[in-house]
Amino acid sequence: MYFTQHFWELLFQGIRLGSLYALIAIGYTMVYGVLQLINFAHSEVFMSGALGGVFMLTALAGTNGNIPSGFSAFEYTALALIAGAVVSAAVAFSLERVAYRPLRKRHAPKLVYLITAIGASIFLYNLAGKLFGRNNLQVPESFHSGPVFVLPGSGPSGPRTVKTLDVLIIATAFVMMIVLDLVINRTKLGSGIRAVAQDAETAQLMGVDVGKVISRTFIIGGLLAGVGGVLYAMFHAVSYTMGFIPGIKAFTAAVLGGIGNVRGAMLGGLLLGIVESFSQGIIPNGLEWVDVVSFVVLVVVLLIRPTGILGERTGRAA
Amino acid sequence: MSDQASTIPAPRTEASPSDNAALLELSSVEVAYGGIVALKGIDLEVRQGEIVALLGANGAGKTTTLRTVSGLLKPRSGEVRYAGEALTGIPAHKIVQLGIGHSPEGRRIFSRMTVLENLQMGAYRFKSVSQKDLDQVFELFPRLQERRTQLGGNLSGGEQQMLAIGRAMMGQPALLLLDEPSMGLAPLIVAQIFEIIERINALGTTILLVEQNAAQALKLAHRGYVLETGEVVMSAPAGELLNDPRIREAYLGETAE
Amino acid sequence: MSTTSISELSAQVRRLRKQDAWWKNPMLGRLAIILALVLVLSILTNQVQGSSSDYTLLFKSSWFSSRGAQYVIGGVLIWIIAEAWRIQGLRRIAGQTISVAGRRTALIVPRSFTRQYSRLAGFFRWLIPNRWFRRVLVLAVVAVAIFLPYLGLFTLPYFQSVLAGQVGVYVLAALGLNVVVGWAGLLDLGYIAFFAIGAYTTAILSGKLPVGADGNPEAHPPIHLNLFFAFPIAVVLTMTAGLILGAPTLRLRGDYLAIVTLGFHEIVLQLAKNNPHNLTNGPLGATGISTFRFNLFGVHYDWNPTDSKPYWFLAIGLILIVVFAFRRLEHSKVGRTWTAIREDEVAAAASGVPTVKYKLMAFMIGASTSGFAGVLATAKITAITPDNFPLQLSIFVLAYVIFGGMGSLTGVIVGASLMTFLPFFLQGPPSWFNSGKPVVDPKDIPMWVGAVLLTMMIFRPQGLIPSKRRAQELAQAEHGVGDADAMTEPAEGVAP
Amino acid sequence: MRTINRVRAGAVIAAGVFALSACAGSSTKSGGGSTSSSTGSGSSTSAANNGKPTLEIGVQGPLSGANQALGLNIDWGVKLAVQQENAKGDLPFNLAVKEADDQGLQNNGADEANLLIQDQKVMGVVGPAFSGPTAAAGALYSTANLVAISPSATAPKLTASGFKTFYRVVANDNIQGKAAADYMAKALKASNVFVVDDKSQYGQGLSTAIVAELKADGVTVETDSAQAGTQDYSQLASKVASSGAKAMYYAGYYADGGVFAKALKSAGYNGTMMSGDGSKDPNFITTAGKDAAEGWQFTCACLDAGTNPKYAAFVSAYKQLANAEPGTYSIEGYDAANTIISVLKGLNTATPTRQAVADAVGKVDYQGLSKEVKFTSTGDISTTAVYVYQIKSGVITLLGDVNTLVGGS
Repeated sequence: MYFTQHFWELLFQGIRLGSLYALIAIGYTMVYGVLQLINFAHSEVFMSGALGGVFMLTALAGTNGNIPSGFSAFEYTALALIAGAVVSAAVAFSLERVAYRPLRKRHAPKLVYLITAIGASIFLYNLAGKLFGRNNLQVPESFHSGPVFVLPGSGPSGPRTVKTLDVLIIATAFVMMIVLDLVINRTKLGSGIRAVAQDAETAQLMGVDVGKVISRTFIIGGLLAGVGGVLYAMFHAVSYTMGFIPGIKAFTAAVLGGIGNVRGAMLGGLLLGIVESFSQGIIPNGLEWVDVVSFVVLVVVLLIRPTGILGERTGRAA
Repeated sequence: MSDQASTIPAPRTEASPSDNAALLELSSVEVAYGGIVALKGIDLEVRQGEIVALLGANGAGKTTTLRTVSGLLKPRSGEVRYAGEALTGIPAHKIVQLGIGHSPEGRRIFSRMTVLENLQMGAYRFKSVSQKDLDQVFELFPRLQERRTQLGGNLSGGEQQMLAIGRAMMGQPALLLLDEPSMGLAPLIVAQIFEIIERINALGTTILLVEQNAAQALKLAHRGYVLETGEVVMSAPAGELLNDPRIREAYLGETAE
Repeated sequence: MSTTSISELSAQVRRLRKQDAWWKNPMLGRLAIILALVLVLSILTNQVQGSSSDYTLLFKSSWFSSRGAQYVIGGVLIWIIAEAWRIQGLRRIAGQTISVAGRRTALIVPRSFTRQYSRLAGFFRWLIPNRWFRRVLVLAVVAVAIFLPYLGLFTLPYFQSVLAGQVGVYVLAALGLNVVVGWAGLLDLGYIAFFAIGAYTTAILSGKLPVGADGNPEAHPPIHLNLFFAFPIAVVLTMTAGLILGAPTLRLRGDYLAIVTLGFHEIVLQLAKNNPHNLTNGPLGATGISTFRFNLFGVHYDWNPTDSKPYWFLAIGLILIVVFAFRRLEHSKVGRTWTAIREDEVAAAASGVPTVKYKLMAFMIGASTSGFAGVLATAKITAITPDNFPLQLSIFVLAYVIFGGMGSLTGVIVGASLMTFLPFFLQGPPSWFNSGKPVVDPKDIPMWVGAVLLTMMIFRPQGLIPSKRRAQELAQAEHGVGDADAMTEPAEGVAP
Repeated sequence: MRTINRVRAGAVIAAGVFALSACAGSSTKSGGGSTSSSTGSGSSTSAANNGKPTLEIGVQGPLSGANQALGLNIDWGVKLAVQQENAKGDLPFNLAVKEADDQGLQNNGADEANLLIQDQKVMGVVGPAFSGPTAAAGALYSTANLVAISPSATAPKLTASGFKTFYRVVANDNIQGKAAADYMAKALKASNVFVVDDKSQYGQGLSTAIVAELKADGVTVETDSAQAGTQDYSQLASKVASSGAKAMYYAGYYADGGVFAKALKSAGYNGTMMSGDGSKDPNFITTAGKDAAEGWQFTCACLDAGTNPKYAAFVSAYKQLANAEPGTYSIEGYDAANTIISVLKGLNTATPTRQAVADAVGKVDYQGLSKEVKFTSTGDISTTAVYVYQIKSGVITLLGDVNTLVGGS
């Protein structure tokens, strides 16, 4: 059977896609935690990070197709990731300042936040299209993505290898997630975020500057989405409309894991990636049904656990 | 401010603390929600070392008063003065840094944090959590030490109330605002909590106490204010209020022994 | 547990109240805001389009050019004027001018006029709340709406087409979504799925779907009906779909419901694309769908897609019926129950309201209205593909509802009309406006739509014409009493 | 507090008004200091002020929205044709472009057609770009006698729908599909072929035609679909690789085709990779990267070989105008516009009627850049030659005519 033959490959692809989803989903879930807002513009935060990373790569490596090697490969990649993270964080920060803070001061209802987010999203991606053209941008390669190791169960066209890029995606995503988990659970900022997520007013009575915590939450979400965006750019493609679909998927992942819960978002992202991958292996012409399957899984999970897998009533992390 | 502010010994002399200097003063404070005026010009004073009880029926404006002091609400007119200085324009999270601790109505425990984490949140205004304070809270509430790793949401009502007070104490408050600490608790636990409040006061913390349980509160307090629909209708030393026939009728009818 | 001396405490308060650093001066802050705004506007209004081969092109042409200098100088001037105004100098001068002018006019305008004016104002004060006047007003508005295609702008075929194919259709759809979101307080992000179901019903009933194995629809006409029959059938189907979606999921709380409905839209779209049993003909869809026909009592009329007016008459008829029905509904027990559910679901449930039943009802009414709109739209387009129902459309219809003023029928109608009409107007205004040239480059229109939505929500979150109740809820929320919507409260309704 | 907000809001509004007026001012000055502002202007390429009347050529296509890039390719092509014609100035009128943005959506097809129809200066339309809007707009153009030459709507049934004034300068899916299938079966001698489509109207239409012809040629066919915007093509790519198909055909547009090419490269597929006119775009290489794009072949009913000096002139002029390389359907848009221009030239009057233009387009024989433009009675392009291109060291180069490639092998 196709599925059993390709199990490891499917699992690996699922984890790779899932860790990208997870990186984006964390931004949704953290903002949801502190503002109870579905930040639809987060997909544009992700997109801007990808753009930032690509511009950095273009500035460093140029578009002539020469692939750097050795230390400069490492250096360029790292700088691109950092550039993406910084750009995304800046966009997320300004988004909060310009769009959401006035609403928060007026205690606007959540639906107004939602429409504001949608407006911001439409505005931002079209602005990006106006600024940088409406075609896919060229992503210069910053390193040679050679085979690293071979997956068990090789297909008829040769062994399935895991490449450097795949390792980079999964490793970066996991490192970022672990660091984030430590930040959330071990630092003062983390406890501030958790406190605001649970009860903003009481957090204020403890001396937490809610405005500052919300700003920083957006920044953290932006940092992760930016790194995700650059990795996604290397793996997939970059254009001004690139945010929409991953955004929807990551949002789904966040809900799957229990929105508001950071570990839930990580779990939900990985799970969604694996579900998407496995459904391609199990269903004939499965790629056509990927979205249907993942949403059906979501509905089933929500019917069993109405607040997602790590819904707020059980999880400890914010 | 420094973490361990210089302290002076508690002025617990035979003389009543009501003779001390005023720590908190509200002068003709008016607060409105939208069109609804909740406080219609309140004058109130809490002197250093005192326990002051704020009494009144539901909706009289007791909680609003506390929320105005801690900066959650902004007065429409009037002034809140703390240690003689106006608090106008200082946001709630900075007011905490001045040593005003607030244990809010309904306890508002962080239910998805452990007891210990809740207490650590109480010390959020300091760079690090002082072990001394932690020990002191655990000494006041030994039950919390037993439950230190449990989630706040899993505690009983009484334990949650203890946690709420303990959490406020972690911020080393000079003035502690307590909102309905006895609400919904069994009489035995209420007695226990009031005893602890007295101990906290004895340690030198000034307390502004909002209570529906007027009898208990007045036994504990030095002075009391009675609020009715956003106005102070009576203010007197606690003993006088306890013996006032109008008070006995209106607030102690059920609870007076 | 320690007492700090009073003097030390007052020193602390003074320290906290102290002025911030010079660069935190609000005056400079305002300059920064204006400069940022001006720089952004310089890009937004620049007609140059960026290039994917030179990323800096637009920045160079909007900032590092005479254009950028103009904007920055203008911004600084505005800032100076605004600050001067703030410092009262100008305000006083202006005040004097106004008062002088006022005195002069008082001399010129005869007393009798002012007296008459005040009488007039009094008349209006009496008139506006008058019941009969309001009825006449409503009738007038309805009459204008019906004869819109013969008035001004709308005599142009383009605007007629937009009116019938966009405004009419989406007003209808938004009215239905208003029941779900505005009244029952359920966040539905997949509303256009029902629209699609209505549309596919139309295509199937007109005999263009499903196609045979050879792709030829004419060879396999399973059903061929007058499209007016599509309305009742679409209503039944969309209500069923609403029930299927709603029954298991309406117990979920707000945002979870949002993603599930979004998923439902995606699933409907995928099913249409993947074409199970050749029912939908996949991405190719169907063309040449017949349209409405009227043949009764010897009167015969065919709707012809090349003339938009008859479609508008049909649309306005449907809108009137729906508005009339919804008005009755709003003030009925059902409407009150929805309000109760929206404001506090737990309390409503506790007082014995079968909340799920009422929520389902709202969902099904909304769905069937969407289905109606789908039939109408498809009959005018006469063709159908899954691309007609992108996910974004669901989000847009929600935006129309909020933009207009959630919960208010007038607001929703106005909001949906404006938001659907605006991009088309900007793209091809009539000749008397901007000499018929596009007001903004068509490529930039979505950007401006997003900007309008964003600014509108920041400065007027209650929407254009909010319902009275919503406005109250919002005003209260602004001052910290209660929550403006129960939508995001946990379904279990426990305070945190 | 409130007054501060009001002042701030006032400042904001004032800034806005100022900015907009500044913008209007700069546009009337036909400048703004930028290199391309005169051509980038919204609706019409501004005509020289020489007292001649102005006629317009309409463009209907997705100028905004998800498929914007394709619409812009056409739009710039048309603008270039008009600009070049105005520069020559040998017509008794000036030409301008009127844009109608249907976002590629059927919903907007009729509205946008009406926008062009109601403007009596519009003498011909290049578009609608997509088959969906065409189906909704065709009847309107027919009724208005306004000629509509689509550079890119390939659904075969469009020309069988009785639209009197609808023409197209691309081969329909059946022609391209048949040629592509024959090429793979006979020239490449592929005994089994894997066909992937993108679930768009274009992709599905093309893949249906290819699959039908491949089966007729006795080739084993495997199919799968990956809708535009698929997040991870790896599994599909490895399916293609493990199928052992000698050739793979991707029926879809370049934006996703490029990503798929990346995945195929990564999966190590070594058969012949092919795609159609929707992907034959320099952006395919940009997206996929030079490595992954290398060796891909494209079928296209267009001849735009780099050997033609006119083509090189076109590319450089296009780049100057659009700040981008010509892409998919740029040349078709250019040709369609020039077809209309040539007809107007033939009529040689400042007041042509739409009827006359429509009649003349039916009989036109114009040598375009990509092909000879001559229509069948139903409006399809009469030249049915399909060419094969291949990416060689990062450049799309012509391999030859399918007929000769098939016959020659």
